[in-house]
Amino acid sequence: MATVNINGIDVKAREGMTVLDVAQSAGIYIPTLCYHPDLSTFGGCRVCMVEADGSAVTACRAPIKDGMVVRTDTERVNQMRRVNVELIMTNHDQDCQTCAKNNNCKLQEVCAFEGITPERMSRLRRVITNKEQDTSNPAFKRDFAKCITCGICVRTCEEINGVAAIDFAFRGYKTTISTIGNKPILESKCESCGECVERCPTGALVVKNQVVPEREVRTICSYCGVGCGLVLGVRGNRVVGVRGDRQNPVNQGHLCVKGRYGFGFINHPDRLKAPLVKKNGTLTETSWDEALTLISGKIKEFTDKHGPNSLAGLTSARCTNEDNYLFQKLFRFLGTNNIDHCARL
Amino acid sequence: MYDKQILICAGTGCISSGALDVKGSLEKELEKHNLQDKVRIILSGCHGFCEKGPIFIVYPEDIFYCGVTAEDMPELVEEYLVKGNIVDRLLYKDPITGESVTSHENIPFYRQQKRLVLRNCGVIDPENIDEYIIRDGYSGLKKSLQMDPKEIIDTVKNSGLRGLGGAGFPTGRKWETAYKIESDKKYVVCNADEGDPGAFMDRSVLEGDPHSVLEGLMIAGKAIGSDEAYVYVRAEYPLAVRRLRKAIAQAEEYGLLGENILNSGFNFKVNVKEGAGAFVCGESTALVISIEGKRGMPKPLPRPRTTEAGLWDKPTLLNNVKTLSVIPQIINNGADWFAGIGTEKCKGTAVFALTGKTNCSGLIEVPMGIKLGKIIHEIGGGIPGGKKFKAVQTGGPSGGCLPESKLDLAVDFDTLLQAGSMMGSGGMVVLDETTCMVDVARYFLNFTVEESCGQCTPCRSGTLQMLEILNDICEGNGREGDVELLLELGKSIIDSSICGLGKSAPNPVLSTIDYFRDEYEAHIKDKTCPALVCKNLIIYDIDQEACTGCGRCRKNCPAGAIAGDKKEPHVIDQEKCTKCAICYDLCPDRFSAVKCLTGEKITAMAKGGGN
Amino acid sequence: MAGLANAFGSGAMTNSIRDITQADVFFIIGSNTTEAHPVIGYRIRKAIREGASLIVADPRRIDLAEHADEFLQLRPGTNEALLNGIVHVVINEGLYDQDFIRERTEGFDELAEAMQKYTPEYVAEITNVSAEAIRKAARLYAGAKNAAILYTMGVTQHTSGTNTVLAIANLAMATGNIGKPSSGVNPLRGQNNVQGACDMGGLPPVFTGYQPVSDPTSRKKFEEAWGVSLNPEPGLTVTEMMDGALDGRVKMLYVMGENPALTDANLHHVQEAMDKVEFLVVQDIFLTETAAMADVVLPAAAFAEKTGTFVNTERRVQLINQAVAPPGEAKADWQILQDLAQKLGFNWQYGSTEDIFNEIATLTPSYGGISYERLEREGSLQWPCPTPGHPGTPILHGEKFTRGKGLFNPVEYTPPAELTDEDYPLSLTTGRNLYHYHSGSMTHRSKEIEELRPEELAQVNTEDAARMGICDGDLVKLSSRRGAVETRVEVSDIVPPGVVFMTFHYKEAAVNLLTNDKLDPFAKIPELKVCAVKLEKVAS
Amino acid sequence: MEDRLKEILSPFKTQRSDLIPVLQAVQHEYGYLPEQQMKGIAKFLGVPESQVYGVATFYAQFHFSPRGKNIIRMCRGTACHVKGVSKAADKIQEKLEIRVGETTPDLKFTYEEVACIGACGLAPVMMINDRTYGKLTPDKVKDIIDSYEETSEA
Repeated sequence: MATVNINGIDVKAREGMTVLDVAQSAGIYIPTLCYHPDLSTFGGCRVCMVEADGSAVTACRAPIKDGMVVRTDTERVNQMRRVNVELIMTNHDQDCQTCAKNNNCKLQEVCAFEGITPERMSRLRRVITNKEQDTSNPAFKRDFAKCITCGICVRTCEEINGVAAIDFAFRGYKTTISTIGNKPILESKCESCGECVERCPTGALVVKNQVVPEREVRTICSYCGVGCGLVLGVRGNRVVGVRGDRQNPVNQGHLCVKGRYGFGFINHPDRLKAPLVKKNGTLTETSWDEALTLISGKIKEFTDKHGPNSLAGLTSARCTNEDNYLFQKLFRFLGTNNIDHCARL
Repeated sequence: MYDKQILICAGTGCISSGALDVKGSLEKELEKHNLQDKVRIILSGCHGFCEKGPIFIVYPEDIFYCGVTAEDMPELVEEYLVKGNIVDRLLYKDPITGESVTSHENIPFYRQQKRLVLRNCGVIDPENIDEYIIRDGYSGLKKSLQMDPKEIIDTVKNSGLRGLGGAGFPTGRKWETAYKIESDKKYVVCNADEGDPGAFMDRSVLEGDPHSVLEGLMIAGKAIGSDEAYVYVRAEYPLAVRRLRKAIAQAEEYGLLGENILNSGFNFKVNVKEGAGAFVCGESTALVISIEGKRGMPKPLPRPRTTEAGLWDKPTLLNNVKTLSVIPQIINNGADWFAGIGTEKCKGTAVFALTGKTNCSGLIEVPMGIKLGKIIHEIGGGIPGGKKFKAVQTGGPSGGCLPESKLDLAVDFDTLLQAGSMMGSGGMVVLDETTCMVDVARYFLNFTVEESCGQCTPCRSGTLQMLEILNDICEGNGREGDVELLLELGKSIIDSSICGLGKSAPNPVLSTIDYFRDEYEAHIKDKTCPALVCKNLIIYDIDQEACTGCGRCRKNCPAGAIAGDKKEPHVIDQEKCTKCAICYDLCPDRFSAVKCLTGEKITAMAKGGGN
Repeated sequence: MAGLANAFGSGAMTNSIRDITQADVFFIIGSNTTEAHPVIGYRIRKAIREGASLIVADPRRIDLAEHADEFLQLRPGTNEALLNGIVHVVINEGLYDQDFIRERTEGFDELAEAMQKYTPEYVAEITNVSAEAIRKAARLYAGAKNAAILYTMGVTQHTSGTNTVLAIANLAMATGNIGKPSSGVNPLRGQNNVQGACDMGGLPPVFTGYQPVSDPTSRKKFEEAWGVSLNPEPGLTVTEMMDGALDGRVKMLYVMGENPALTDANLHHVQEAMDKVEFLVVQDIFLTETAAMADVVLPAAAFAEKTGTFVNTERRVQLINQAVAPPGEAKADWQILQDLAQKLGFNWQYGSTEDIFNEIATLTPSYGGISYERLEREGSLQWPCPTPGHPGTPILHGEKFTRGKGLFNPVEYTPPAELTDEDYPLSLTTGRNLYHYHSGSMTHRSKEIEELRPEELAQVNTEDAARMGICDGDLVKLSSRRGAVETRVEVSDIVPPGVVFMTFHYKEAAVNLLTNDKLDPFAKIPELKVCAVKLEKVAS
Repeated sequence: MEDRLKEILSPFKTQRSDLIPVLQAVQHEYGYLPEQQMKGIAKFLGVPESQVYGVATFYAQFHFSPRGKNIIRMCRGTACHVKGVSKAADKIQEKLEIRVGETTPDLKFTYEEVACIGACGLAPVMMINDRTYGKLTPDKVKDIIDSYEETSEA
C-alpha cells in the first residue's frame, strides 16, 4: 500500500496504480479524452495533466509513488488543460445541438469542466483540417470534422477486436485515422463490430439512425454459442439499440456485428402475428383455439392409428431451456422419443 | 612516389559546384603534361567552406585554391604544376582587405577554428581506409580493446565530453548507465538523422570521415558490452550512406569489424538504417521506434530511458555522429587533452553550420566558450553588402534568435540556453536588417508544424494555431492581444508537449518576441513590416524624381504592372503588382528609383495622390 | 459429442472461454473462430498478439491462418489423418506426458502401436500438408505449458467426425493437456442454445442431463415426476425422421424454431420428406422456408420477448429477460406448448419459466444447484452445479475424467464419402460468414447486416478461376450429384486450388441442395463439409 | 502476390523492423507505393495493412501516386529561405504549371520541397534527382529545367 496526497488529502493506493486511478478512487475528477479504461494508455490528448511532485505529468500514465504529492487544480495545470481543450476545439465541428452525441459527449463534458467560453475561443483561429464523412458502413458513420485523433478507435480495433483495420496515418495536423489507402471503412478489413463506435468520445463515430432508448433490459444474445450479454435499448415496444453488457463475464461488454447491429428482425413486419392454417393449399390466419384443436386432433389420430412413434419433433437450439424441456416432455409424454434438433448443423 | 598531392573536395557542396568536372579536366591536363605518375588526386570530404567550392588544395605546399572550374585546369596545371607560379586569381581573397591568401590556415574562416570532429574532413580520402589509419585511425580502438570497460568509461567521463547532438548530456554518464544495466543484448545506436534546416555537420562527418564514426561506435560497444550497432541516417544523404557502407565493408575486410576483432575476442556488427524523412525521428525514442519499423512517434513519459530499454526493449546507447567521431581521439590522447579545450563546464569544441547573411559561410568547428561575435565577424567575415547585423538564430527550429546585445556571449550549451536559444544540432543563421523577425519565427514554426508527429494536442494543434496567428500578423491581419496569445500558447505547448520537438517548437517565436517585440507590434498595430519583407504590408513604388525611364523594370515585370514611356518616369499599377520585387532588384543602383514602402509611408503615398 | 463422451465421459467443452484464452498454444482445427464465434475470436487474436502461439488446421486460409505460427492447409476430409500424424510425432519423438498417461488414462500402448503407420510423410501424402509442418505443429503443441484445442463443425460434419474427435482426445490426453486451466478439448457450439437443447433432452436417446431413456433408473425418475409411463426405446434422429417420413413411418412432424428446409444436407431429399409427411407443424417467428410448407404455423415470441435460460458453449447457464411484448398474438414457445398439452388433456400448470426451470433442476443432477434466484444474484453458473452451494464447474475432468480414466481410442483414417472425379472435379466445403446466422431468417431481416453482406459469394481459387475464365463477381453454376445452385463468386487465395467454399446463409443459393447427406455412423451428422462438385460460368 | 514484388521482398526477413527498408525497396522499384503492393508487404511481414499505410504516410519519403521521371527537390532550409529561395521556387512552379507535391501530366517532373538538403553554403539550392544545384536565381532555374526538358526529349 502507498499513500498519495491529492490536493491536500491523503489517499490510500496500491502500487501499480496511476494517478488517474487513485484520483478516481478518491472521487476526484480529472478530465480525460484519449484515456479509456479498456485500452492501453496513449497520453496524447494532454488534458489529464496534473502536477505530481512539482512536475507536469499525464495522470493517465503516471504511476504513483508512496508519498507522492499531486495537485490537480494549480494555475499551471488549469492553464495547460484549458489551452489543450481549446486547441482541440479549434479544429472540431462546434455545432453541438445537431450532433448525435449531444449531451453524451466526452469533449462537451471536458469543455464544460474547463470553462471554455465563446470569448476565449474567439481569440483563436478556426482550423478545421478535415471535413470528410465516411458513410460507407450501413451501421455507423465516420465524421472527421469531429475527430480529435485520440486514437481510441485505433486501439480498440487492435486491442479489443484484434483486426487493426485502422491506424493513424499521415502526421502532424494532417494526422488522420485511416484504413489502408484512406479507403472507405467498408472496403477495409473492418468487421463492423462497432466496438470503436461504442468508445468514441465525440461524434466522430456514431450509429446511423440512432434512437435514444427510454429504458434498458439485460439479456443474452440470440446468435452464436458464445452467449454474450446484451443490454437492449427499448423505446415503447421496440428494441432500438444494443450494447454489450460489461458485467457479463463472457463478453465483458464486447460484441460482434450480429450481436450489436443484428436486432432489426425483432420489429420486422414479416414477423408472424397469428396462427396460420393451410386451407386449399394456402396458409390463412386463424385463431389459437382452431390451430391447437387441429394439431391435438391430428396427434390423437396418428397416435391411435399408427402409435406414438408416427410422431416426430424437432426442438430448437435457438429456444430457451424451458421451451426445449417442455417440447421433449410433451413428446415423451405422448410416448415417443422421436425428438431431435439441429445440434449437428 | 608522388611529388604532389591534390585534394579536391568531394563533399555534396563542392560536387554540386562542379568538383567532379574539375577532377576530370585535371586528369586530362596531367596526362597531357605526362604528370599522372607525379601528381596524386585525392577526392576528400567536406572542407566546410562550401560557399567557395570547389575547393582544391595542393600539398605539400598547402596552396588553397577556391572556386575553381574545369576550365581553369589547363592554366593551373601549366602555370603552377609545370612552371611553379601560383595562380593568384584562384586564391582566396580576404573580403575586407581584398588581399590574396595562399594557405588555408591563414584564411580567417579557418584560422579561428579548432577542428577535432572535423579533423579529417577534407584532409583524407574518405573512401580509403588506409588514409584514415595513417592518421592514427583505429588506434583508439586498439587501445580500448586492451582497456577495461570501466577504464574507457572513466576516460570519457573525465574528458567532460557532452553529447554533441544538442542536449549536451554528459556522454560518460550515459555510457556508465548503459554499462551497468545487465542484459543479454545491448545496442549502440548512432543518431545520424540530422534534419534541422541549416545543419549539415553530421553529413559532412559521414561523408568526409566515416571511419571515425565506426571507430567511435566500436569503442562505445566495447565499453558498455554491446556487439551490435545501428546507424540511423537520413535517406536524403545518399553520399553519406554510400560512404558509410563502403567504410563498413573496408573495416570488415581489415578485420576491424566482425568476429573476434584484432584477436581480442570482441565481436561487433554495424547495421545501417536509412531514415525515411521524419525530423522527429531525431528524438531518441522516436528513432528507436522507427528502427523497429513503426511510426516514429516519441514515447510519452513516464517511460524507461532508452539506455535502460531502447531497441526491442534492450539497453540502447544512443550517441550523435559528432560525439562518436571524437571518441577515438579522446581514447588516444587521454581525457586531460580533451578537458583542456573549451570552458570549465563545456569541454571540447562546438560545430556550427554558419549560414545566412555572412561573407563566409560553411561548416566551422570552434572551441567552446568562443564569443558569438567572433564567430560572426571573424570567421564569418561580417555581414555582406554593408548591411546591419540584426540577429543570429541558433539551434534550428528548437532554438531562438539572439540580438546584437548577445554577441559578447561565450558560446556553450548552457549560455545559449540561458539566453533563450540553444546549441541544438548546430545551425547558426545570421540575419541582417533586411530580415523580418516575425517572418523568421513563422518560417521555423512552419517547419515544426510540418514535422510534428501529430500525437499530442499541444504540438499538433498548438503549433498550427501559433502559425495561423503568425500568418495573420504577417499578412496584416494581426489582432490586438495576439502577442499575449502567442506567449500563452507557447508556454502551454512547452509545458505539456510529449517530446523535445513540441517542447521547443515555440522557442523561435518566444525568443523573437522577447528581443524584437516591437517588430510584432509594428505588424499588428501599424500594419508595418520594418524589414520590408511581408508582402501584404509593403508596396513597391517608383520615385518619379529618380526614374529615368530606362524601361528595365517595365520589360521584366512578370505581371505587366509597370507602365511608362521611354525616358519618362514609370508607374507601378498596384492592382496588378504581385510584389515579386523583380523591379526593385533590377533598377540600377545609380538610380535606385524603385522604393519599397510600408506602413505609414504607404498611407502617405496614397494620400499623395498615387505617386 | 459422441466422440468426447466415449473418451472422457462427457461431450461438452472441457474448459471455459476465459481460461482457454490464456493458453500458450492454441490448436484450432475445423473452426473459423473469428467469423463463427467472433468474441472468442477477439480473445484469441489478443492472446496471439500478447505472445501465445497458434496452430491452425483448415482447408481454407481463414483469418486466423494469417496469425498462425503453423498453418496446416489440409485437403477437406483429412482431419483424422492429420491428427494421427501429429500424435505419431508426439509418440515417436517422446513428447508425450508420461505421468499423465500413467495416472489418468488407459489404452496408450494400443494407441502407440496403431499410430506407427501415420508417419508425417505418409500423412503428408493424404493431407497435402508438408511432413515438416506436421512435425513443427506437433512440437509446438506438445511443447506448450498449456495448450488448448478448439474445434467446431469443420471436425464434426464429416462421415469420420466422431473418429476425428477421438483423435483430438488422443492428442490432448497424450500430452496431458486436459483437466487443467487453459487447455482442454473445446468444441465451440454453433448456436446460442445448442448446449441447452442437448442438456434439456432434445436428443432421441436421453432425458435432461444426458440420462438415457433406456436406463430404467432414469426412466423411473421421470415417470414418477411426470406421472406417465415412458418409452424405453431411443427415438429417431433428424435424418432418420426424414427417411421415416419418406417411407411412411413418420406421419406428423412438429418443428419448433428450426429451418431444416435450408439447413440440412441434401435439401431435395429433405423437401421431399416434408412434402411427404402427412401433417407438418412449424412454430417460429418468421414464415421460414420450412414454415411455408407447413399445415399449421404457430407464431412464437423472439428472444427479446420472453424469459428463460440459455446455456452457452462453455456450459454457462444465463437468464434472458423480456424487453418487449411479442407482436400480435405471438406467444412464448413454452406457452404454446403448454396450451397444446392442455388441449391434449394434460394438466400442465406452469405459471412461469421459473416453474419449469425448478422442475428441470430437480430432475437434472448437473443443474441441481441452479435456480433463477441464484442466477439473478450471481449472474450465471456453469454446470455441473449439483447443489445450491456449489460454485459451478469452469473446467471439467480436473481430478478425474467423468468416465474415470481417459480412454485412448486409436482411429484409422477413412476418406470422405464422396471424392472428386472427372465429372465433379472440385471439392465443396461449407461454413459461415461473419455477418449471417444459419439460414439467415433473422439476419437477412436486420437491415444493417443485410446491407453488409446481401448475397452469397462463393470462394474460388485464383488459379481455378483463371483456368475457367471466371472473375470476381461472376455468376456461376455449381452442381453436385444431388442438385445445382447459381451463385456469384469471390476469387481469392482463401481456398486452395481444387476447393470451393460456400455458406449456407442464402436461400437464393442454397448450398445444401449440393451437400451430401451421408452420415457419420456414430454421431449421425451428415458430411456437410465435403462433397464433389463442378463449376460452370453462367453467361450473363 | 505478383512476381515482381516477390523478388523485391526476397532478401528481406519477415520481421516488422524490415518494414521501412521494404517500403524503400518497393518504392525504388515502382517509383511510388501502389496500394496492392502495400497489401502484399503487410501479408509478407505479418503487419496489419492499416499499419503499413500508417507507417508509410508518416515518412515524407514515401509517395502514393506515380511520380515524374525527374524529381525536383527545392530546399526550404533556413539559409535558402533567408537567401530568397521562394523566387526560384515560384519560377519552377510557374514554368512547370504544377504545385508542391504534384507531377506534370507528362510524368517528366515532380516538384517537391524538402526541409534542408544540407548544402547551405550554396543557398538557395535544389536537387534534381541526385544532382545538387546551388546559388539559384529564377533565370538559372529556368535554364536548368530547360536542359532536362531537352535531354528527356532526346
